[in-house]
Amino acid sequence: MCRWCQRTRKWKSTKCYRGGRTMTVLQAILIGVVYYLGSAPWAIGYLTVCKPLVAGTLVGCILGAPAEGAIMGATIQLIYLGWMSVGGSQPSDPALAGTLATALAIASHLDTGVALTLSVPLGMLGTFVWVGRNTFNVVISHMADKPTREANTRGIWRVNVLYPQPVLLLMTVLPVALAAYFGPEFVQSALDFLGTRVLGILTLIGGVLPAVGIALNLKVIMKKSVAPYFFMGFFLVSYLGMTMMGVAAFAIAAAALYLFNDMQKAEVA
Amino acid sequence: MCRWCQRTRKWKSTKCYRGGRTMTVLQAILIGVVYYLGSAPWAIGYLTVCKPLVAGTLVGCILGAPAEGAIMGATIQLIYLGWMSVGGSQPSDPALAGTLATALAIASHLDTGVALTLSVPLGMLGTFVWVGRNTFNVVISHMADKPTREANTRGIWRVNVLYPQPVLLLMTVLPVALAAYFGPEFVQSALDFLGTRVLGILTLIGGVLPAVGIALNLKVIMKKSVAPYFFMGFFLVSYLGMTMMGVAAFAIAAAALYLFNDMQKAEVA
Amino acid sequence: MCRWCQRTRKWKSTKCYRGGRTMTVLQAILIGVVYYLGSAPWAIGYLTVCKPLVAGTLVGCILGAPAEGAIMGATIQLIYLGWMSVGGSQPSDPALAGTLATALAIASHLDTGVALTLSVPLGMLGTFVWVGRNTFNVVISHMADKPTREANTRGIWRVNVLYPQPVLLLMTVLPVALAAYFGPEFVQSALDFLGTRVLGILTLIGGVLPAVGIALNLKVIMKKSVAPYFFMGFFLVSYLGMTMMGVAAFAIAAAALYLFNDMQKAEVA
Amino acid sequence: MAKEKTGVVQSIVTKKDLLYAWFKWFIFSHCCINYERFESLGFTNAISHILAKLYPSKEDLSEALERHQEFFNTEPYIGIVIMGISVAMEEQRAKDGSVSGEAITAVKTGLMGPLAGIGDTLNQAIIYPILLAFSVALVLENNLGVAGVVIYCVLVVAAMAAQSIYFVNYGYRLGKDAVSKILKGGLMDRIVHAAGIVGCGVLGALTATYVSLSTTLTYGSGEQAISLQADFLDQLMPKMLPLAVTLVCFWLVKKGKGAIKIMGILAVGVVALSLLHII
Amino acid sequence: MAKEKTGVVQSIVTKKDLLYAWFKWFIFSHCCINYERFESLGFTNAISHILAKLYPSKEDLSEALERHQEFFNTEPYIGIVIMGISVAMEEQRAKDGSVSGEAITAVKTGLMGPLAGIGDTLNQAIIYPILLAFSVALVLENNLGVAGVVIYCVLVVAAMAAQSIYFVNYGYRLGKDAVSKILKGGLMDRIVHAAGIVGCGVLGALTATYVSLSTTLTYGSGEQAISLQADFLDQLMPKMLPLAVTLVCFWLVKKGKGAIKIMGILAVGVVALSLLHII
Amino acid sequence: MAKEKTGVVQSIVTKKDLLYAWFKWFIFSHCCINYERFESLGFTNAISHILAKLYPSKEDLSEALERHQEFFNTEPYIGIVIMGISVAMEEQRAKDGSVSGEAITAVKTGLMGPLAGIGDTLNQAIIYPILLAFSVALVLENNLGVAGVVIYCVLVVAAMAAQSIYFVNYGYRLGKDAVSKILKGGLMDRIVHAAGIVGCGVLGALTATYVSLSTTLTYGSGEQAISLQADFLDQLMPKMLPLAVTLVCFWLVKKGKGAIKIMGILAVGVVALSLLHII
Ligand SMILES: OC[C@H]1O[C@H](O)[C@@H](O)[C@@H](O)[C@@H]1O
Ligand SMILES: OC[C@H]1O[C@H](O)[C@@H](O)[C@@H](O)[C@@H]1O
Ligand SMILES: OC[C@H]1O[C@H](O)[C@@H](O)[C@@H](O)[C@@H]1O
Repeated sequence: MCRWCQRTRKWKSTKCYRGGRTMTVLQAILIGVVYYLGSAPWAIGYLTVCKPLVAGTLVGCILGAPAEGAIMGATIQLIYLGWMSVGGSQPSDPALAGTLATALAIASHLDTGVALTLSVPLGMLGTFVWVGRNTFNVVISHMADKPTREANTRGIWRVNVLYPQPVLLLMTVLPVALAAYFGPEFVQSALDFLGTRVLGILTLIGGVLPAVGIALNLKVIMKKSVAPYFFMGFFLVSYLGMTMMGVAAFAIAAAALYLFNDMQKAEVA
Repeated sequence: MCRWCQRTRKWKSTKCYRGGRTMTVLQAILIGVVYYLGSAPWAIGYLTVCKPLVAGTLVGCILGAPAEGAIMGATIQLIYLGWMSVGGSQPSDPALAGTLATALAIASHLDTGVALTLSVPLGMLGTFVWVGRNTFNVVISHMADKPTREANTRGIWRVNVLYPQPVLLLMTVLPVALAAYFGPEFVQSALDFLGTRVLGILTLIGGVLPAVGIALNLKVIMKKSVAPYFFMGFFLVSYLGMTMMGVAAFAIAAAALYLFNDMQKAEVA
Repeated sequence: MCRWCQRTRKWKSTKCYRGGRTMTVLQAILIGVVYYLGSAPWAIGYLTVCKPLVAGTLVGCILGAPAEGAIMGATIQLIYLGWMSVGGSQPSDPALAGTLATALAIASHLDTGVALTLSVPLGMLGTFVWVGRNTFNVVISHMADKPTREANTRGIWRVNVLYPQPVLLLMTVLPVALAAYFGPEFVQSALDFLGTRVLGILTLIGGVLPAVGIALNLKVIMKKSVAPYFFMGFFLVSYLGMTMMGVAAFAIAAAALYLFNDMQKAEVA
Repeated sequence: MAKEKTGVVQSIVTKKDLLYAWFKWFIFSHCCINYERFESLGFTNAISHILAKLYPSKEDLSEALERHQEFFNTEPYIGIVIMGISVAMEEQRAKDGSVSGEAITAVKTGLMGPLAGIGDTLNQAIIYPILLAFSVALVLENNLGVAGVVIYCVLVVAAMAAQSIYFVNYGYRLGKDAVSKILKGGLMDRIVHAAGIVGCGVLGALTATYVSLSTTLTYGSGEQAISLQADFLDQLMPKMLPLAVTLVCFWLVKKGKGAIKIMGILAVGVVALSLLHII
Repeated sequence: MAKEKTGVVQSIVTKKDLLYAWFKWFIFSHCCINYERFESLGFTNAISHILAKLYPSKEDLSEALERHQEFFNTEPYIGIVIMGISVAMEEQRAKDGSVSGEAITAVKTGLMGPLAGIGDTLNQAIIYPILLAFSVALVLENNLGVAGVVIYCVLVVAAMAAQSIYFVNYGYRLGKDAVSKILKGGLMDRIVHAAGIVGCGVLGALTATYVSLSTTLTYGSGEQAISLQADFLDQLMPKMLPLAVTLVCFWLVKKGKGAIKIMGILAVGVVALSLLHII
Repeated sequence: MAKEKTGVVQSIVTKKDLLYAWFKWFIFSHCCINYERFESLGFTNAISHILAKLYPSKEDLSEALERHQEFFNTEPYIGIVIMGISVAMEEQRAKDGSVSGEAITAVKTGLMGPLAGIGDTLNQAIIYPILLAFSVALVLENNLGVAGVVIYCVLVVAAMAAQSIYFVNYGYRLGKDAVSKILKGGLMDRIVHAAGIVGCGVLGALTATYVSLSTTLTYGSGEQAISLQADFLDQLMPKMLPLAVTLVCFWLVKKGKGAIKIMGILAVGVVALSLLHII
């Protein structure tokens, strides 16, 4: 009996597939759907399934090992605790990391450590899905031009909600289902094919991507008159090591100062 | 011969009362008066006798062991070095701590450590005296309404200076004289009666009491236009760990900035 | 064979003068000239020869041990990395330290440690040269009054560039050449004559001298309206331990804030 | 800001209308997110029923729908305050035409940036991590398993729903109260400026905290090696490279480069520098 | 501020009058301190002889005495600058009636808060501790005994006497010079604002430094236990609870609750939370 | 600041003139540095050929030369921006007399202090140390020997030459553009104020970083000894004595004491305090 099964039995895990195919086709497809949901077709997905904690749990449920999935998801979540998407940029893709790494870990008796290690490059790869979809949606969004001209609100609804789904389904369900079905060897060889070098570079790219989102937000916010506050916020962190929350607190105080004093002047004038 | 006496002989201490009554009635009353003086009927008391350093020394003098009193007072003082009374609030009562703990230590051969330990709950208990007096004086202060109407300045003097004394004398001399006379067992059993739980709660209350004083001061200072500075002062301490003196320095610089630049503008205008 | 020579042979050093005179008169004079150049008769000297790194290398070249000189100069340079001259004040004289200490070290087989130790008091002594020259030049500069009246730009050139040189040559070449020629015993006995007390005091004076330069700069910069920023800059360093660069960054942001907002107002008005 | 007693002037937009707009935004805001217009379709879709109610004529409606499809992007749960304001302004415009279409666009554009900064900081950088850390602890420390995960989902959805419902209503009230002041007196300018202070401040902090880049160049080897990053750049300004990268992106954005192109440039740059062993 | 040469206009209030007022304040300011009016009786008593001199008619005097019995509280040794200003204003009022009673009250009320903050910080938080630490060292390190204590008493009383004498005179001069500017030009407004900046700043610092409260709630047990205080609140904002308690008190004060009632509420709250093992 | 297309108005001062002025300044600025006028002779010498070109009459030239010999001191490589501005102003003055001699002096005096502070910080406190540290490493770690030193020399001279050439030209352009605005509208006032903010800020930082003084007084002995510096002054304000010394110097400077005298006072003071074992 494999050591993994002994361990998982505590969580009333399903039977051990050791050596054989690790999951059914349906399970693999369902896992793909989890990733689809996590890719936020609706906002609630973004708040929930997108997080490895939730994605992992769902995968666990699908594979009949919910508690195990929760634990694996929670463990992967720790890597993505501070993850955020600013201005449409994503440094990495927690949903893919959470979904696929958990699937591989549970179904293929991967060691937690190995699964964790896998989750990092997977998260990197997921960025492609996000970028692809945001690019493709440029085309979709222009399909709303006609209903707009025709003042057809129903049509706008369709473009906004329905049209983006097929491609997204394709981009998410297909690769994840395949990867889950063919298992860690498949994933590993895909990653090996890329090599640590490529994955290292993806990590570096993930490190600078938030800059794009920040820049997009800055574009609409940076006027000469407030630009110095951008630098002050930066300096407070870089030179004094303040936390973001601290910067926010000071910035709010500064804004209040401006608002209360300037409005007084304006009223007087 | 008791170990304590051996130690105190160096300071030319008085005879050892070991086992018997520890002080005369007169001494006990005088010690009560020290506490009365420390409770600041006149401002100088607040600057001097109120401090354990001074109160302890006076008690030492009364008990014929001035140097010993000074040392005990100085030791207790260390606990109250940063004590302050803001906006009429007092987190604890250093005068009681200094007076009574020293009296017990000298007259009853208490170990310094024990006396120090006692001084903390005593300081907590003293808060009651301060609160009681500030409450009672509300009534007294209204006795000035008549002389005010009659433009009788002499009468105002009487109300301000004399009327508050009888009650204060009662509240301060009596309990301290009794406690000093009946000694540490009495005090200890009183404290035991309260239990560590109650004393712990008193400490917690002492921790939040300064908030009342600060709030009273804030009431007359907080206008929208300066309120942000309150938070900035707070943030400088909480997020950057600045000292109070540092905050004061920055605040003064900010005030000067306002004053010099705004007055210039005003002059120009 | 002396241990030093063994060491220096690696750098293709010249022959060992051990026991005898350590350098020729010409070498000594050239070393004096290095110090003269380092004393910035022209600005480029201030940027280059003034630094121990460069001065030491030149001395090394003169003594036929360029690499050795570079190493010694670089080592001394470390002491003077943060050296600066503000508002015409100099806390010490790196040029003298670099020139003479290197000369003594190379020509007299001094241990690096000893040479380094010497360089500190030498730097202190050099302050006299700087002060003397700035004092003497007061007289020189008034020689420009006549050509100014006569609108004689050539004459101004002469006063500015040529007239200050003779005295400076005297103050720099002579003492350094002598000290280099007569060697470390001579320098050491001169320093011994002064004693550690005097040298310690010189160090203390060097510590406060920058205050004069800062004060001279403040004189023309301190208006009431910007004075608070002086204190804020100071407080940022003293209370928060910020670096100078950090203060500069914040100050620039504050200036930009003023400039952008005030100019807007001005345009509106 | 004095709250006008409602009911004095008959509102066309009802509470229910607003709630329905919120609902569509809450669920569909990012459905069609893209690198050209970001959330504009989501925004338009969310308020389309209100616009239809306000503008009976097909032309007016079409114009209004088009207006809201210009570039728009903000944090969804706090930034929704903009939706409230916009609706109030559209309502006023429909009533008496006193509000121009440009004014509405200006307010949206002025506030979306600051509120993105503020919202991302508060929600993404602070609230989500706290809720997640809490639930992770429930799972890993207390073996709560799926229950711990359910707790997270309930909390986060409830918190964001409450927050965004609050803010859409707050924005609507603000817009109704302030609509006249917005037009004269520069109140909205000042609010945008104040929001800009906070937004800029936190974006600066975000840059220093979330963008990461450092050079691996060193000089010499062994213990004495000098690291360009630690010994030079960090002495000058810690996090200097993240700032530089962000400013470069900002500059590219200002030059009109689209997000995709900029990401491409970044990617190429990172690959090149990495192959040269610079980063 | 140019110092007017005295003697140009005959002063009614003499140096001696001012010194006597200082003396009464220095000794009796807190004799009747209470939770309703704090130091107002002490203040009135201190300047009563000056008021009697300024207002010969019984009615005027009574009115003036009443004016100063409104709520007043400040730090005694620096805040006394207010007494100097008030006396100068009363004098002007007595002379030509150009200063209203309300103006005097406004100045007192405007300055007492800031000066309480500043004075408490400078004297209570900085000067006393230094003098005390010094004398404690004399006693414990140098066995100076009673002499060390005497040194403390002399130093502290001398310092505070000198400080307060200086400030009462300074305030009087300021009031005399500025009395006309006070009435027009808004000089006093600006001074109050500047004092308010410092006062607010130090009160904020006081809050973070002197108010203490933290929760003991933890989640889980052993090494991995999560502490609400350390792992959540302190991450968001260190000293958050002291700030909250202070703001609650402030809110109660603004709602008109008296000090006694607020202390009662705090006490009950602390007891309850403590019994529930929350703090 | 919009760059006016050159050539519209014929410039008298050519690029070459400016470069020659730069050259003379770069090489000779500190040749005759002295405690009365510092760099004024270096400045006058640097622009003398331009002045000669602008003012053909001997009288005018003499007056101009005299003007620039008033006290002047700034950091040479960034402060040279002042030279560019001055030249532009002199040119305008020569052309139509619309700029007064006082205005030129005022701009020079207004900017020299701030730019000294900024320049000293950027160049002396930051750039030189970095270049030096780099070259020291080349010599000590990499045994580059003389080559490492040559690298330093080339880098530092090139950097400062480039910087100062840039700034003299920038200043000239700024002066030409702004000369009319300088005279009305207070633009230069605002620039001086902004420069003053930065200059003051960095001078404050310089004071705390570069001036050093501390007292060695202690009370008591052994482990328990109280150090006046560590236990009192540093509690109040770290670096308090350097600040005090700087302010004393500033006060002496303002009282008209010359640099030599102040250095004398400092020296005497330090000797005395040191002999008394106070520092
Ligand atoms: O930055 C504002 C906003 O931009 C995009 O819409 C997404 O990245 C959101 O997550 C983010 O809140
Ligand atoms: O806070 C101002 C003032 O308030 C009360 O009068 C007392 O607590 C004083 O100690 C304090 O200085
Ligand atoms: O401070 C400005 C300037 O003053 C003097 O001219 C010298 O000390 C220079 O080194 C310095 O840059």
